[in-house]
Amino acid sequence: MKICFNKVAALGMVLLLLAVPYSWLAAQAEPDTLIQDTTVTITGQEHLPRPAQFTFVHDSEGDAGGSITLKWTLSPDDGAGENNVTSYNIFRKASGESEFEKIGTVASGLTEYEDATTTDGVAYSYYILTSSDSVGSKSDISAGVVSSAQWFNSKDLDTFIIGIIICFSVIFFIFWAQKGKKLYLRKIAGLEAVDEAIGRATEMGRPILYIPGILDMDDVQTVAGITILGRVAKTIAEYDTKINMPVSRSIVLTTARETIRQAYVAAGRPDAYSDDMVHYLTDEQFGYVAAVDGIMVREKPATCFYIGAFFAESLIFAETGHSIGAIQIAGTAMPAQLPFFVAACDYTLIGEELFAASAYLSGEPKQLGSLKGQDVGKIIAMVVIVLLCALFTVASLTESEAVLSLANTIRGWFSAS
Amino acid sequence: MGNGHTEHKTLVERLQFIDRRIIFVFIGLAVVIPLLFGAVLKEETTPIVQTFFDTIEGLPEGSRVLLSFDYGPTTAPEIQPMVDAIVRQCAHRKSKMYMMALWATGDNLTGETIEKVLKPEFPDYKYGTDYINLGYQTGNQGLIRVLLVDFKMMYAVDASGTDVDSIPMMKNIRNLKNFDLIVSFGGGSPGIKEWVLYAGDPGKIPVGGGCTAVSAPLLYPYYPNQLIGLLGGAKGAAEYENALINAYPEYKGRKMAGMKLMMSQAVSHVVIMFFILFGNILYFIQRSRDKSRSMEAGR
Amino acid sequence: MRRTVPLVITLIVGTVLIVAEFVPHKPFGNLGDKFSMYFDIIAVFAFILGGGNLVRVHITKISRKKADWPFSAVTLAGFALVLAAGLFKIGNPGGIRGDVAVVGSLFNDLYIFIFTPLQASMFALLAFYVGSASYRAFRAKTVEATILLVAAFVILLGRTPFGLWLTGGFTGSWEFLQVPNLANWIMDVPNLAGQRAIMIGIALGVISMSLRIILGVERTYLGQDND
Amino acid sequence: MNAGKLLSYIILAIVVIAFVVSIALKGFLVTVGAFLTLFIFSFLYKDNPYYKFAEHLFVGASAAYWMSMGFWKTMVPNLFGKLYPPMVAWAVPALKNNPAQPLMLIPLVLGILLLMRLSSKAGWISRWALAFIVGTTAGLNLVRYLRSDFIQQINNTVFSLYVTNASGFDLGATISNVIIFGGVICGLIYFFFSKEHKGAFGAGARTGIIVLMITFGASFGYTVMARISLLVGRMQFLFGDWLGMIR
Repeated sequence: MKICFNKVAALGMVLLLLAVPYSWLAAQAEPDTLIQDTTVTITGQEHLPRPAQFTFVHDSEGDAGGSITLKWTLSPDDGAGENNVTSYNIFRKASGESEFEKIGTVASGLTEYEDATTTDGVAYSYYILTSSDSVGSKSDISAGVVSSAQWFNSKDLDTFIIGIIICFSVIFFIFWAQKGKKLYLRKIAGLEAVDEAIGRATEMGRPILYIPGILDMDDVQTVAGITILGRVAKTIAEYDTKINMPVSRSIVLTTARETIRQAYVAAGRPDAYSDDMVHYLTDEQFGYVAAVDGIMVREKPATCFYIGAFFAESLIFAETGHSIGAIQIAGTAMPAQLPFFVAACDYTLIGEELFAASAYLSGEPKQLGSLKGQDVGKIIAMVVIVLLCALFTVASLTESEAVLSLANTIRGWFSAS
Repeated sequence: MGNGHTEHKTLVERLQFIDRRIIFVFIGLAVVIPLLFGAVLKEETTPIVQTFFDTIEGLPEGSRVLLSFDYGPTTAPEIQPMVDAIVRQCAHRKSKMYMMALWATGDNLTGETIEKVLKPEFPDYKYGTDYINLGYQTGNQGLIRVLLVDFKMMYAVDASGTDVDSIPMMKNIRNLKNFDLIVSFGGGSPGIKEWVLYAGDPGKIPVGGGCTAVSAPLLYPYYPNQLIGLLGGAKGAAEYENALINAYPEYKGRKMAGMKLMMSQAVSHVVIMFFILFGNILYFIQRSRDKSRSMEAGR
Repeated sequence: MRRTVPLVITLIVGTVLIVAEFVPHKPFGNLGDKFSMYFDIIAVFAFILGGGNLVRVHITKISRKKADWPFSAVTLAGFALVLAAGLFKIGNPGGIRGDVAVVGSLFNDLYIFIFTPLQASMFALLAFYVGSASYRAFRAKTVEATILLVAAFVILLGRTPFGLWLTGGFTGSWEFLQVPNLANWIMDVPNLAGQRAIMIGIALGVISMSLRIILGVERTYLGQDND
Repeated sequence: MNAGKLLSYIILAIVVIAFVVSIALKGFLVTVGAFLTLFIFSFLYKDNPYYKFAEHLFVGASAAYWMSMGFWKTMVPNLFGKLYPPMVAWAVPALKNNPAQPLMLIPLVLGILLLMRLSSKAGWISRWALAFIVGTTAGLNLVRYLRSDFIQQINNTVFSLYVTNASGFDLGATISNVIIFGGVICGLIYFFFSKEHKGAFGAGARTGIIVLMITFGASFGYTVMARISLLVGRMQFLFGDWLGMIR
């Protein structure tokens, strides 16, 4: 059943993901819209700025519909002379209506407007009134354009392809490891120390404090903290140690209780579990910090885990924990807080190690396999960086335009829209 | 050898694991004593601050300056000195100040600035003709985008609910392009970065900023192309105050907030550095002793 | 039922959200934002569990006269007072129709009176802890610790007038050796490189863990049993 | 023991008297702020009843604060106001004319499923809600981190390792670029899980640790400044606004 589910799940995901490029290809068949030629209409008499002209009136790319993008060339009088342009006013008419209506104003110097108030399926035509104070001149009227939603955000094709490659390498190695292939994994000091830290608390007869960060379950770091809790709680159940877990989010409260209960069941001691192991304090960051500090100095836990998303409180916890002589194991992916944990805790899971920790602690081949998949991602990153830096270096050494444009093209694939 | 040596050694050991409350006392004193004595630390003005100062200095009388209060009480100790200094300078230059806030918490601080700086020091400055408090509006960067096109769409009334059309200095304000300078005070998001991206760049309006020391490195890349200048943390504030004193002799000898903050910070830094050095010296003394002892034992 | 249904829910929700990031068309467009909003709503439901737990813990402490039980009464009193002012809008000038945190309401006053000083003071404790942590952690015990120490020290020195005073003699093409310049260089170059490596690693970690969860390989939060 | 008890009563008496005097002289707002600040700072010496008081007050009051905010700012406008607007029109008239959105039944049902946790028999159903939450987090973050942390950071690290400026070869900028390039590569090598850190690869990993340590040391040193200014702010409040010792 277990293996079966993974396989079915992977297959289902692949099919769903394949549907995306298919629908993108289908969407490519949409025809372009041409701009209609009309004569220039002029209102007012004196000091008229010359009009701006549309270069592009088209359904906005890769969106959910309801939007048309307009681009134009600046009026030659923009930024100069007594006919200086003060603003561009956009007028719109839906097919079937008789009057043009002003829908927006853009400051001078700008050449783009997104009309995000269209109804899909209705054709709209536009003109720009280039204004200089009270007078203005109209541009050509554009042909009717219809907005629509796209099935694929073509601006994101690069992200999609890179994502597919990394996801497939992770999935591949999950199944590869499941077949029993031998896998080397380097040691992570913080994880090697988990058993020892729990054992120490058991010997001293003191509780273990587990802090899953201060964010809710919608942050991945909290999820990582909870998955690690599952592994740690199993050892705690086996050693029959006390765990105290104050949380600052109600959903984390529920999830943590479920996780610890299941760990106790898995360890064969369901009767030893109690809901009191996890308790809620407050959502307020510093209120939570104040209360956890109080718990630390009063209960004197032998071991403290800080695993999840942390902000300024990282150092307050770590210093208070040190003052009571606790072994401290921290893990976070908050770059700004890592220095404090590294400096003040005994062991720290740095960034990526946090997300790998649960897989490490599980010891299950398929979990460990995914870590090898992650390494493929690192190889991709390194190869791309080395290759592109080499290309740019060659380009600047030889001053070759061709190499530079090649490098810029490849670099363009690695840009998040 | 003998007794004296062992006692001395335990002292080194003990000092290495000194009660941290002693360190707390030193840090507390390092902060408080300069404050009580009103000690100030003058900072030489660096170019990134000086160009900012010169820009305001070069504005003609009656120029319109938009001040956006994008911070809250927790960062006020760092940011408020900059606000005070810039408000003073604008008042000297007889610029018209338009105050607003992207942060809800900035609203209270705007009122405080008016009450504590503008009213007592510049009694001639009149609300409605020389300065206005427009208050806080929701929308974050979306608000900036709208203001760039139509200012009064979002600010139809000022902070106290008065129709802006009845306020003289709002008469010719149509959009952000009517301002000669935008200054954002803030460290977080939305803040200086959003003003640059959604107002300064598209509208080609000069933008200057004052931010916390922590967020300054993230904003340096925008200078000098997108930001006319940047004040980072207490140091930036103190540098600006120095420029102000150089240009306006009436401030000479006055102890300004940023300079006081800078003094407390500098003393605390020195205290912390002293403790780091002290700890390492003790560590090396002990290690060399341990080494010589183990060599003796080996013989 | 108990175990497979949750796995299927995770699989479907996770995959659909990945797809939705690339498909602007209905019904996928903005699905991520919608689900985030759903999450916020569920989180408010969960307050019943969290608040209930908080109240129960402290009532138990009081009724069993456990250590520090009088302080539990303080918690309950604070909780009841703010809940009355917030949830039922007691002391709100606009009554039940007024904005919950409007200026002049009891709720907002409590915020300003109690929260602002408590928040700012807890935050300010950091100044002390930064000092004690530097004293303890910055020892040249190993090569790594020495590097940590030197980098921190240069940055600290660069932020005081001493830095310039000590190294102001370096001028001309040696100007980069002035401590403030050195400090800026460390922030802009090696610090940046380290941050980027960490961020790229984090992204891969998140991708891999998310996949393990979506595929049901990682299921600790649902339990490892087979009921 | 008795002497200790006596001392604590004396301290309590001093605190109470000082509090009353301060209210009379300085008003309520400043006094409460000053005493709560002192109570929190007293934790630096050791745990004590005054800190416990401030801590317990903070927990209870702030928990209720966020609950009230959650109810009025999220639950009412985003759930009830969209599910069936007339239901909340008596409290928030502005929502009255909103169109009803039946899809909002999804969070309602999930919220109720989560509350099933309160029942010992049907508690397992709450896992469905948890599964939804965890699935959402996993799905959303996978692409977001891919985009902003993976792809964008690679993009930022791509540049020429030979930099020129107006006056020719720029040694300083070239060295900086080479260090960023090498630092990122070695940092990534350090994070490798499935290859032993030996030989050339091990040298890379060790360089990676050095880069990370410089990063951590620098960030630590840099943050000290901001943390000190928070304390300066509090001290200005205590000695200036409250005691009036700073002019």
